[in-house]
Amino acid sequence: MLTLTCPYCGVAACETELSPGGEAHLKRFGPGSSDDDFEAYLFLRPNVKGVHFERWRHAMGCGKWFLAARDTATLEVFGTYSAQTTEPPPGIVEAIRAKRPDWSPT
Amino acid sequence: MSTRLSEGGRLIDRSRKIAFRFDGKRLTGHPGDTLASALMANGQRIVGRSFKYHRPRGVVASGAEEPNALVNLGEGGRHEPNQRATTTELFEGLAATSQNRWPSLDFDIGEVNALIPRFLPAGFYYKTFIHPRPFWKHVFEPFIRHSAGLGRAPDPRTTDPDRYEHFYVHTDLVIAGGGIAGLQAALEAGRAGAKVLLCEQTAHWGGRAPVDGVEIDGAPAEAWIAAALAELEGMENVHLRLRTMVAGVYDHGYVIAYERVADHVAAPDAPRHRLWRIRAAQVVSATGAFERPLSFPGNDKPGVMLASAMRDYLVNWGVSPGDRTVVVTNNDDAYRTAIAIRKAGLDVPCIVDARDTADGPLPQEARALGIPVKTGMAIANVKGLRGVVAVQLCRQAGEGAVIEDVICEAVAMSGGWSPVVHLWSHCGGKLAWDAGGAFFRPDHEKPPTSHDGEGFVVCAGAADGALHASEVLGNAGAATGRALARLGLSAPGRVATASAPDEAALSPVWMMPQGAGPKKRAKMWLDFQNDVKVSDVQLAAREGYESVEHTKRYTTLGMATDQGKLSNINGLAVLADALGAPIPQVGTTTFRPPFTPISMGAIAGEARGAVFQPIRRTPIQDWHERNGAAWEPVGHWRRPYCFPRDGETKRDAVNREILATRTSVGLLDASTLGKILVKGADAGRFMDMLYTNMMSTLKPGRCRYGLMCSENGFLMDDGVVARLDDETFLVHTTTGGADRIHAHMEDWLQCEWWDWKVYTANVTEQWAQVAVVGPNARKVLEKLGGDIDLSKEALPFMAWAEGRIGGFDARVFRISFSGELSFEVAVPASQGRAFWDALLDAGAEFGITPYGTEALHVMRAEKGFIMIGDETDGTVIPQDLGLDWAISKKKDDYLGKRAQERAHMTDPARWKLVGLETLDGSVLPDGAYAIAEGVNDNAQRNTQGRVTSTYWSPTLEKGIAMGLVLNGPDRMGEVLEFNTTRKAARGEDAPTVKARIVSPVFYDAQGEKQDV
Amino acid sequence: MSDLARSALPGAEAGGIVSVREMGLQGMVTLRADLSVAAKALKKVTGAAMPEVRGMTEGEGTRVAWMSPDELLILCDHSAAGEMARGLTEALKGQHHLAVDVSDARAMFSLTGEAGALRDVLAKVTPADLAALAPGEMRRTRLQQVAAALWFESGTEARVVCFRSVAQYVFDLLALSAKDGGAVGYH
Amino acid sequence: MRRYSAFAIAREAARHHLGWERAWASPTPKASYDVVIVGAGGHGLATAYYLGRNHGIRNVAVIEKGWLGGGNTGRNTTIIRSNYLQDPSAAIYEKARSLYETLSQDLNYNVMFSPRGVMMLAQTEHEIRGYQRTAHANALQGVATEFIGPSKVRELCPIINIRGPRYPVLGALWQPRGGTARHDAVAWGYARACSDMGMDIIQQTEVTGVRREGGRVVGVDTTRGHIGCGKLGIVVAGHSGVMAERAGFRLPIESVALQALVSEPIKPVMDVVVMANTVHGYMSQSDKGEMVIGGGADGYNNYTQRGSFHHVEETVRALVETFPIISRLKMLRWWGGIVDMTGDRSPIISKTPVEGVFVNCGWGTGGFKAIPGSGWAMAELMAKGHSPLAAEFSLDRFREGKFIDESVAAGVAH
Ligand SMILES: Cc1cc2nc3c(=O)[nH]c(=O)nc-3n(C[C@H](O)[C@H](O)[C@H](O)COP(=O)(O)OP(=O)(O)OC[C@H]3O[C@@H](n4cnc5c(N)ncnc54)[C@H](O)[C@@H]3O)c2cc1C
Ligand SMILES: NC(=O)c1ccc[n+]([C@@H]2O[C@H](COP(=O)([O-])OP(=O)(O)OC[C@H]3O[C@@H](n4cnc5c(N)ncnc54)[C@H](O)[C@@H]3O)[C@@H](O)[C@H]2O)c1
Ligand SMILES: Cc1cc2nc3c(=O)[nH]c(=O)nc-3n(C[C@H](O)[C@H](O)[C@H](O)COP(=O)(O)O)c2cc1C
Ligand SMILES: [Zn+2]
Repeated sequence: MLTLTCPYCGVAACETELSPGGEAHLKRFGPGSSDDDFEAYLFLRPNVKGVHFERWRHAMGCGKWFLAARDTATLEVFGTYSAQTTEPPPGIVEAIRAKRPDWSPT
Repeated sequence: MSTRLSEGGRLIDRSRKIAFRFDGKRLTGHPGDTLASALMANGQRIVGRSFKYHRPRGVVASGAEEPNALVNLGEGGRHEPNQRATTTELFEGLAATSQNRWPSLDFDIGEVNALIPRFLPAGFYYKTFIHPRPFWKHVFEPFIRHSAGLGRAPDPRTTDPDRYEHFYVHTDLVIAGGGIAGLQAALEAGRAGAKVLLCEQTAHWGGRAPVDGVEIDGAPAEAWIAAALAELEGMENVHLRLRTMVAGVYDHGYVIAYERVADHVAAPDAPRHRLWRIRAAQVVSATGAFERPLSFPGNDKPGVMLASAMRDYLVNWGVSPGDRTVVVTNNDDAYRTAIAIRKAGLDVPCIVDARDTADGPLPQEARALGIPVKTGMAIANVKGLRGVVAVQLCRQAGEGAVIEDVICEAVAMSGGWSPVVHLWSHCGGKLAWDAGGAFFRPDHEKPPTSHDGEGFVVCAGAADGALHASEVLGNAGAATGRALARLGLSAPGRVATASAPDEAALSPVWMMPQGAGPKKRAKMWLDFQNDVKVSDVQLAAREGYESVEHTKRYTTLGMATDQGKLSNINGLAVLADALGAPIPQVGTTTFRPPFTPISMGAIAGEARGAVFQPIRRTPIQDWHERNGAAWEPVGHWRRPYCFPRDGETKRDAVNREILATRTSVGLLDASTLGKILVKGADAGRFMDMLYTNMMSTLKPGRCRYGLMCSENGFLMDDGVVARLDDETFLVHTTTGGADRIHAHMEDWLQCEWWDWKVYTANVTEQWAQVAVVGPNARKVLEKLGGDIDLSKEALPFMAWAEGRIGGFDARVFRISFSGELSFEVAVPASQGRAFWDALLDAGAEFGITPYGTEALHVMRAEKGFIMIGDETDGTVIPQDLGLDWAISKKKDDYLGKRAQERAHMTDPARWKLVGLETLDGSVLPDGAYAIAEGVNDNAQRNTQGRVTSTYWSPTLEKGIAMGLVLNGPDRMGEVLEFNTTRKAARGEDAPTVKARIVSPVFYDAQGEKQDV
Repeated sequence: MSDLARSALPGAEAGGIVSVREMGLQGMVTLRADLSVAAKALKKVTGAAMPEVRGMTEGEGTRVAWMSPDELLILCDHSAAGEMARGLTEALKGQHHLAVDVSDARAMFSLTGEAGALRDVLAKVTPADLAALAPGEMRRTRLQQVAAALWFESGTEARVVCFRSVAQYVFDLLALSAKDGGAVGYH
Repeated sequence: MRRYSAFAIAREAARHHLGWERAWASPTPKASYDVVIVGAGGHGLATAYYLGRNHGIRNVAVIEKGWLGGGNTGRNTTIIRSNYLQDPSAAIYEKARSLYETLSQDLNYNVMFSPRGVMMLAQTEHEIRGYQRTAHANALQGVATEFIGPSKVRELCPIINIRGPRYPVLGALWQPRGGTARHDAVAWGYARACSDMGMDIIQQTEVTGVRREGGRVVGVDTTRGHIGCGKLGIVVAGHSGVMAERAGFRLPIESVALQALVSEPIKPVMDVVVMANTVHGYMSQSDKGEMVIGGGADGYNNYTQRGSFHHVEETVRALVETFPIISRLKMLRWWGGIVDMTGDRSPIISKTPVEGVFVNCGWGTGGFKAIPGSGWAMAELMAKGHSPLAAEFSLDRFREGKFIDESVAAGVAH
């Protein structure tokens, strides 16, 4: 039963107030893109056992999407941050490195 | 025979009597009794039967670990199987019956099993019942199923009359267990200012200490407990809860506790159970320890009990286990039982101690009381069929040669203690083997971790392996200190000191006598309820089920309702021995919640009856209810399917509603349709991405039908878009689509195009929407008056206008889903019901007829309009439905466009939408397939199409259908054969139905009726 | 059209360890805008200051509640809501925004009772941390199976806002939780 | 291998069961094998079994990081049915179901396949139409199903609240020869038969890497050293993503927790399996008497074998409504498994970008029922390079958009 802090409301929300939205930082491929890129964008996932960047919506709250960095094997949360970004911000990367020195972004 | 002593019993109130029934017998007990103590006090020795062999069983424990004393409790709607007598508080009128026996507890036909257990070793069913094949289903399985289960199932004709609820709590600290360790932890955390919730599963505080004669700060434990409670009750930040069992510890500090609010009351006017859903920063598990049985032949016979339990019955409830009790042990603690029995004036013929020496203070005290202590000895056998009549003694070191018989009615056994580490383990806490105490205890280095990666559970007192009284409080203090430190708090004040006589080390004894042969091992019970014996575990090891998890599943060790609380550790040790591996290497099985079973009622909580699920109601719902609507659930909405009148079938009603609408005027509550505002400078651009159509070109004042696809290309929703002004669109979605589509819009806006200037608002419920449909629709509205010109010229088809209709604030959309002249009128929800009534009034002269969703569906099908969910199923793209006209060729991009370029999506062999008409006018079966020649590689019949919607059309007086057919639009007039299922299920050749491919528009192909 | 207008559950009331009452018609306006630049317009139309995150402010006969980083909810007289929305649209002309009357999309309840019992009843239905909810702060959360917003009007009164279609569910849920015999004695 | 029978039990009983041999060996790994299968779950073991039985390939190792059968095979709710909508699904699940009919005899191990019937309740008009469509499809696919009315539902399962106030039961899709089997026994029976064919089942050994030469697999690294192989089958369910990464490609898979629970055992009251998709719950009663209940899946990636409470809450709530008698039964135990969900919720049995490496995964919430059919198809694919049963389940379908979408027919796929 996760608790994630919504970066917009500052509320430590219970998982039941949130809805999950899959992997974060996907790059959209539209018309004109290659079959490879499009397939990878829609379906192929690293599905890591470890540090994972993912989307959540504060559905029973402010309604905003936000992103979280979380370990899928321990459920440790390294931080939550704005959805309006294409990569994990430095603060989050640092927080992960502090706990997982061997980790490197893929 | 057990009986009530004339004195003693710290928990019972002897001044009052309580009447109860067991197997129909009228018995009495006292307030404070458990059902188990009351049964024992009444001399009821056999209280249940074991699962597999139906062996007679008596009470063995005094708490949650009890495997034998399970009863059917209560009657009628309040009947509850498998209730543990040891944790059931007695109340006036309680009625219980014994389980798993027939015809009676004392004489059970199933017990024949017990004569042939040799033929039923662990896993015997995997090795037999294989031939002949049909026998499994028809002979063997029914036989096994007949003997399955324990308690009687509730009667399906009754319903549970009680109510249940949930309760959410946020706290710094949850403490599980109100023994002296838990109380000490609460005191410390309370004094440190932490917010504390202390839960005790039983109805009283203090745990074992008062029974064991522990002293704290020089006085009897009870005095300290009372003082601690007084102090705790005075603390605002501390909450105390009895009858509340901490059931599970989950990720991120989520804790479930199970409060039995009214189980001790006959017919409560209160929720029966309350499920606490707690967010705790830290959890202190002060859950104590469980005593272990010893594995000697016949250790399951009625009268053989845990030593500590026997002490509990004496001290807490004044119950004697019998006149003569033999104590058998491998440790000093069990001597307390011998001493207590003796002090109660009863006889202890001897203490059988497997150790070679026993000369600590407790053994000395026992000897001083004249109790013979036989060291190095063991029990070779327990005599007696329905209960203990004697034990036979032998050397522990030997193979079981009998040295002497000792007459007795009861045996108190103790194989040492195991900390209750369940709550530590639920969420991944690891265990370490403590060789000295021969138990697993929490490995402080490897706690379960929370959202911050830090440990969030500590164990305190006996649960941490601090078994001896003198260690308990210090340990609890230190554990609480660790938890408080994680909260940034520190504990002021002094930790009390408990004391009790010293105890010498135990000597691990996993089998008694240690050299017992196979015959004896087949009589040493490990799992009492499931009848798993030492020989079964050894068999599993021999056959290669070496992992402890394999052994568990092969033998069912630990899978009974006590979940191995009684003797899992014994089982592991036997397995380790059989494998020649150290115990810690064998490890434990997984600890899973709940700690003890919790009612399904409590888990479901209040959600039953009216509040089982929200029913979403339109402003007009009351009217529908009062006018006999038949319902169709759509999401959480519940829409009228039709309005049958007296004597009408649903089908009659639908036909009547359609004809009335087509010939005069009908009324549909369309309030459930999704309505979403999309506004901003980039709204047009956004709408062009959302829809396959070009929406940015729509003019204010006009409406357009549009299609939405997922990024994966499939059609996900459709509806009419109205342009309110340059910057604003009003999007209509399907009833089920409103929330989903709004979320979809926000997803793209927030996560992909966050620099676009677009705001959305879901205004679905702001409006009541009524479709006024039929040739007389305009007349009805005009009769209401108002300031909107509803003429064809002023408000043409696919236009909308705003103003007043009658006295109502309205928006009118000239859109039609039925093919008739139609006005969809939206008024503020608060005016919805009044508006509906006004329409009924005004329409009375035209025979205005409210219609439901089925008439809506038939009418749209007559017109060849698709329905999301019927023509689409998540695999259909707009191109399949002949909706190419709604797919803009001019746009570079829209959601789903790239996906629709993939090979399979552009395959010319995709099935396409057509109309279908049976040759005989009948209605095609729902979901029928069009059969093609031959079979595929997997020998399945080839197909070339399927029915997507099919109805009786009262307008055309024949069956009409739509379907997706291979090259369908190019095959107009061709006849296809559709399958039916009528006889297929019986393996016979099913008849087929012939239908012709026609245009999907069956009614008013020119669209003249809607455009008037 | 107030004579024709009905709230979701006119007059619905239930008693027990606390009292639950549907509050009748209530004006509400949703405003979406860049809140960092909308304060002036807000003040002008509602008389209220821009609320802090999760906060509520008071104007003349109005209340403004923070809903999300770009959304406010304005509470006002039911009959004033339409005008209020138009006023905001006017005041924010030229600025990206959306103001819309949503009065009828919602229902509002008042719960009154002794402070502890009030919190006990709410704690049966919401996972929100009530202790962390200061008076004048609004929490958007769920009441068992539906979304809702709640705040404390005073120590002994709480307000709950939910969607109109689930008003009956929310009322039934609260009434059941407030039933006699269900006292928890925790808060 | 000594055969199991009632006679063998009687013989052993006379000598206190001291003479039973091991069900499977515990071998030291060889330097290399023709085929290595990663994952000794039902699917991995069945693949090995049919490689030997149908294709004569017996130089096979099955490598398992924990104990065999300890993944989802050991923690599922054991529902077996084949009333799927789409042709490829119906084909493989019906193949599996029909193999289950004789599996106990084939393996000489009683897997207790119990064709007691599976019923999927229709509680909305939409569901009725959906199940009627499935019934029509099944009729042409050779799957015996039938759409039955409420009174038949009640007759088959008297404890259902047919007139549920919220969602009355309007009918059901009934598969009389669907049912359940003893999940552990399926893994154990296959393991015993594989071991008997001379295959090596290597437990407590994790595959940590895949060695390639020139784009072709040559072996695997394990916690017990390198093991060479000619072909490699990856059959690791929830860990498919992790293994794919070790083999150098990605899969359209996400791993999430799925939960289940059992009640305390009661005397038999329910002889069929019931699934109620509108309210999201399903239940059956085991031969031991527990009510076996499946919960929902979490929506976020998770490898902990624990799930979130609210899914269990939702399921139990739905089932108390559907089966009011369970209100006063108690939940005994509750656990989770990590399931592998694909983009279209249908499985993958396929070649991969690495030559010689095959993958079998994506069975998600519903692959127990498929074990024999999946093993059959996977073995054929690995042995011959093509299998009609597996053809449509290849990885290409995600690129081409050729999805096998069953969600139309059933909200959940157990
Ligand atoms: C709660 C629950 C209920 C379910 N209910 C049903 C149901 O009713 N009916 C139904 O048909 N299906 C059901 N399923 C689904 C079904 O259990 C699975 O689809 C099926 O068991 C998958 O089998 P498998 O052999 O592919 O995987 P598993 O049994 O999980 O086996 C995979 C094995 O691979 C091993 N492994 C992983 N990584 C490595 C590595 N690197 N090296 C070596 N070994 C490795 C694992 O330890 C594991 O033993 C349910 C699943 C769950 C979790
Ligand atoms: N001498 C020995 O060998 C020996 C062995 C074991 C215990 N003891 C004695 O036991 C006492 C230990 O004190 P303690 O406080 O650690 O343990 P305790 O057994 O006295 O108290 C534990 C309490 O926790 C409760 N509990 C257990 N699980 C629970 C749950 N999940 N939820 C709610 N309540 C739960 C129990 O009902 C009990 O009241 C001391 O008196 C000690 O001397 C002695
Ligand atoms: C069909 C089925 C029936 C089960 N019956 C029982 C049971 O009667 N008693 C029990 O303790 N566990 C039972 N379990 C649960 C297992 O003990 C165990 O929790 C599950 O297999 C998951 O493994 P784990 O908890 O060791 O991770 C059952 C599991 C399944 C799949
Ligand atoms: Zn938020």
